[in-house]
Amino acid sequence: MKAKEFALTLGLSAGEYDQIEKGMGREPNENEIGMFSVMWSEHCSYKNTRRELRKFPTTGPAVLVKAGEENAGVVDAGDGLALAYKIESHNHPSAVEPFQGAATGVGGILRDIFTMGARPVAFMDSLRFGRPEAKGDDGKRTRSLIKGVVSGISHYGNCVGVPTIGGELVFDQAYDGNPLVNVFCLGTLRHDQIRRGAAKGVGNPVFYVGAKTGRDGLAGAAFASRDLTEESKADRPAVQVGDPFVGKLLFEACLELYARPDLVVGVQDMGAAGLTCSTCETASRGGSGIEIELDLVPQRETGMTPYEILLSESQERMLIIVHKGREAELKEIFARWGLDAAEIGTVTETGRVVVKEGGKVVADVPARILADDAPVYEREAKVPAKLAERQKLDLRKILPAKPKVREDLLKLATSPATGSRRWVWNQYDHMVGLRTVVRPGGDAAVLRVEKPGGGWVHVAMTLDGNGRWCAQDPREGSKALVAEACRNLACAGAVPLGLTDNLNYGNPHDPEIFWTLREGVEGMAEACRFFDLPVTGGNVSLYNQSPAGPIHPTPVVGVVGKVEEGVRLVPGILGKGGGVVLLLGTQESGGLGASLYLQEIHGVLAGKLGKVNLKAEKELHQLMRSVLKLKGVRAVHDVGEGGILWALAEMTFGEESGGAEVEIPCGSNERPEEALFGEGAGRILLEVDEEAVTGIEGLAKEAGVGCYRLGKTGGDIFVIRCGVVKEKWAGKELKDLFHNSLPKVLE
Amino acid sequence: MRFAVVQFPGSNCDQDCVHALQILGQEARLVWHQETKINPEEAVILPGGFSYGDYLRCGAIARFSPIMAAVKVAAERGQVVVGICNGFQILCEAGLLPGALTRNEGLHFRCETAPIRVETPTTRFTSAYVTGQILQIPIAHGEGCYRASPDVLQELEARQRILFRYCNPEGEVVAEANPNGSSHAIAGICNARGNVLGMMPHPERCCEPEMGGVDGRGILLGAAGVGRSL
Amino acid sequence: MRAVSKAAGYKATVTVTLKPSILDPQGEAIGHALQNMGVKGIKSVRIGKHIELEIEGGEEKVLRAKLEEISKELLSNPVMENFHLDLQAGG
Amino acid sequence: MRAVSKAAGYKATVTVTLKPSILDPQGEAIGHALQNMGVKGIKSVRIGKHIELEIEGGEEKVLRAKLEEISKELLSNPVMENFHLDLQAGG
Ligand SMILES: Nc1ncnc2c1ncn2[C@@H]1O[C@H](COP(=O)(O)OP(=O)(O)O)[C@@H](O)[C@H]1O
Ligand SMILES: [Mg+2]
Repeated sequence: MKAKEFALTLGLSAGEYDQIEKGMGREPNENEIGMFSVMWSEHCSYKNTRRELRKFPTTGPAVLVKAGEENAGVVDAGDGLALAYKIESHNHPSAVEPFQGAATGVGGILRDIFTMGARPVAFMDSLRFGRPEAKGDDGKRTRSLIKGVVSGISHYGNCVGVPTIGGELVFDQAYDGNPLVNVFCLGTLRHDQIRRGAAKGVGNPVFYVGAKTGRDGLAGAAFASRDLTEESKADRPAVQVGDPFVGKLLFEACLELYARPDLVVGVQDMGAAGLTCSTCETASRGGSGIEIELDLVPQRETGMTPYEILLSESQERMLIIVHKGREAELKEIFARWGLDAAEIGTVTETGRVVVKEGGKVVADVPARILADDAPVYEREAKVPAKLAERQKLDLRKILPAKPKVREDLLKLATSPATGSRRWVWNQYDHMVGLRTVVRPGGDAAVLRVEKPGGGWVHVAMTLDGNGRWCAQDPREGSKALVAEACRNLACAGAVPLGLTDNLNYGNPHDPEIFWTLREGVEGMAEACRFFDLPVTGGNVSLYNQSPAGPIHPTPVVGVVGKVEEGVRLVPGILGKGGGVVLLLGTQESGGLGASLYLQEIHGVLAGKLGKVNLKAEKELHQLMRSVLKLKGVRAVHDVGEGGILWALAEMTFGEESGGAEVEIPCGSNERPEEALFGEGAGRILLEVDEEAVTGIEGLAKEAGVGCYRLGKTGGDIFVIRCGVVKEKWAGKELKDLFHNSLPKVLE
Repeated sequence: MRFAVVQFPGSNCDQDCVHALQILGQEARLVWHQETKINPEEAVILPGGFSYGDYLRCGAIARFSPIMAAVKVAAERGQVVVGICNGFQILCEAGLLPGALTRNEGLHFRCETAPIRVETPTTRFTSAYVTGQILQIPIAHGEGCYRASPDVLQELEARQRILFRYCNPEGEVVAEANPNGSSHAIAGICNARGNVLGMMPHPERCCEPEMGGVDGRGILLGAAGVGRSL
Repeated sequence: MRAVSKAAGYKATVTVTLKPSILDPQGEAIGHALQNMGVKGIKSVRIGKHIELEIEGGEEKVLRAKLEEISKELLSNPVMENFHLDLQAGG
Repeated sequence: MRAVSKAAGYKATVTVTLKPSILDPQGEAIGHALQNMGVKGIKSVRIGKHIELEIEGGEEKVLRAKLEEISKELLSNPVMENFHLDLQAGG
């Protein structure tokens, strides 16, 4: 086969091939074409999205390592403490092999974090599937995907001893056949421990450490850069198997190695595109070259070709460059941890990645071209033809003449879409490490992290996405996400420090999808700028579509923050009673556009979110943090999907929680359902002591934020009034439905 | 008391145990699995985690680690040996405690705070408690279903070697409160001599109020020989 | 003959093994352990599943087809595993 | 004969099964799943392990004894499992 034809079969375009030939100054050989095909894939090069990503604010006083510089961003948490964190997707591998796909996703993001020099201390996961309660084969497949993915994450995360402390799980038909599996990892380190992935110092040895190379996941990066089709199943040898045991040994060994003064020059994990990516990226960052000998690469299988070794995505491997003369120390450490460590090459001054096999050159490529010169495309963008139509909403055609709020809430409590996620996080060790202060189940998870000089910093984090909002209004939807994530942190008294995002979209060659992506990025960027929130990195996953069509546009954000001094952390659920229910924010509900309520209760996805009021949000968050420093706050929960009624109901679902009796304001030209279930406005609910009310009202007044007394807590009945609606539910009635809905469909 | 906390490849609660012991005013050192010596005055902790990935069977490979010979000797000398979670599995595999821990009946890994009831307050490990006291202690395991032959179970019952049983918040031992299907709702047992304890729940995870409770203190202090001081 | 194979039960054994190029972390760990225990010459260890089913009555041909299907759909994951079915009358 | 069995390698298969008295929740879960899939007549499903070892050279008798030992000590747990060893020359 001719070189160009071969390039086309690997997914490179004719134009890209020509650019490669020009850059190389000759016809590339098969190995080189293979290397370009993965490095220039969307997954590694962001060729379709790079222009968009530049719109994010990436700087700020707290940023220590910026987006795009290294494997993960790093922010300053004060007192010499730094936080490294990032989100990564494993959507396509999980669709094909849910258990291993999800497990290797966890392993991959773990490596990104400890590559930075950080000790990984927490995971979160954001998962999206079709409807598990669907009848027939669809439901069956979805259920097995859910179980496979959750047990894959549990398998890897639990085994490496890093707690999984939060995340999200969403069911929507839009993800039928194309699940989303995004995994987030946070690590902690001292400022002076930050590691770089640069190959420097001509003559320094290049080590390969960790697991042996096999034919795993050949060209997985290219695989992730295509639509999911029936043919993907023929790609099945692309399945990689994770070994969390080796993953754990690898990070312990690396952390021990880093602790030796002046030993390590550069580190890079081998993730997508394995050896190819790690050599050319480190060389490119170091402004140097690298020469390696494939015969020295530890191999699990016999007869592997250079092409296979270069493109293998075997897991649990790292590339480490140390100072010449210090080789023995590295070998000693890895031997003690029972891991392979092979010196496979050296740093050169040529600026080229030279690969030899048996002394013979099998690939020779300028590192920079491979790593940084991938083409950048401006894709065509077009407003989706049906968007305006979809954004229309006529409630008169949807809502019944007389509100049926009692049934509505029972339905919500019964739906797996809204039920308790305990079934998931019970399977994750969320306590190992003795840092988890706020466990999964609430608005944001909180970890305590030891300061370099002793004492604790409390770090709050959350993952949020909402495909429904973004489908109906990509720009406001992604703004709302950022606002919601920050609101979640505010409920834990935390100031956001940085954000990482995962852009999950369909095929970017479709102008409507590309437009949606661009809107999403711009909305997110605007919100981040408003909240002074640097985007420190993230991931793009495109081609998320199955024969049934593309997924909802689904940006997912992970926000990390620091709990303010003096804040008392309170639960998200009510106590036994005797408290006052307060609403902070606005009395407006934001309406039912794009709401969970319309989708779950009436089977309609229509309308759009109200315009996000970023200023009001920011003031609300500031107020919330101040309120948490007062005495007498018992419980806090933010109003999100399902609106104020669902948020209140959720507060009564604690094992020991009592009921509540509340009156929810209903506007004069508003349907009670809008007031009760509208999810478009940023609001927070509190349970407080009677004695604390005046103080909170005072703070709210100063801040210019609304504060409304809705009722009181106690008894075991949940009673609400809203306009003409007056309903009640026995406490256990809703609670049991809520806790059983997920196990019921999945077990 | 000085504790030796054994670190197998794949252990992941080793540092947690050291931290908890230090909070309780005890001395603790980490002992690498390839070491061969336990000092005669030390108490040993085999911590939780996934030693050797828990491949094949939990604890199956760890029991062949060089340090295990020394742990056996220590146990025979009457020194305190505590296996927590994976450590319990290792003790069973090594024959220092009878029975075996098998896949949870519900087939899932479970991480939650599970109430357990103190059955036998007369051992050193439970001396801080009274009979029937309910402790809130986290569990986190996929293979914690205790199985043993009828003879062994009978012996454990007869000799009051069952120290903890899973129970509901009211202290009743009922099937719904058994998180893994263990025979006789067993959460922890000791050897005949009373110096070796194996338990699935993690006492080291509840020694500080910020971690959600302090019910585990008594067990670790008991191991240190100062349980009654609580 | 027909009567027998219909009336009596069956015993089926399905052996599920990993495809050759798929990593077997369990096998690797055991291989290492054996080495550390001083066992020499172990070139590879691979772990699979051994599933025994006892089945009542039925027509052998139909049953075999059904078991093939089950083995592929439920007992193994064709993405990374192979299976071998062994069906015997008289369980 | 002896020369052959010494020079060539071996392939050993160790099948580990649960003792009849031990409950097998995983097997039961699969049994239920099969029932739900409409498979009739399943009386029992039991899951065991199928372990394949490739071994280099050595004397067959010595090797067999070693493998018996390994199977008993490491590959199975006598409290709840039985094992069966099958050793073949020419791996
Ligand atoms: N959506 C995004 N927003 C901001 N930065 C991004 C985004 N996606 C990727 N990046 C940044 O681009 C760089 C390359 O990312 P990536 O290729 O995902 O790393 P890896 O090789 O670990 O997969 C990283 O620094 C990453 O944080
Ligand atoms: Mg990386």
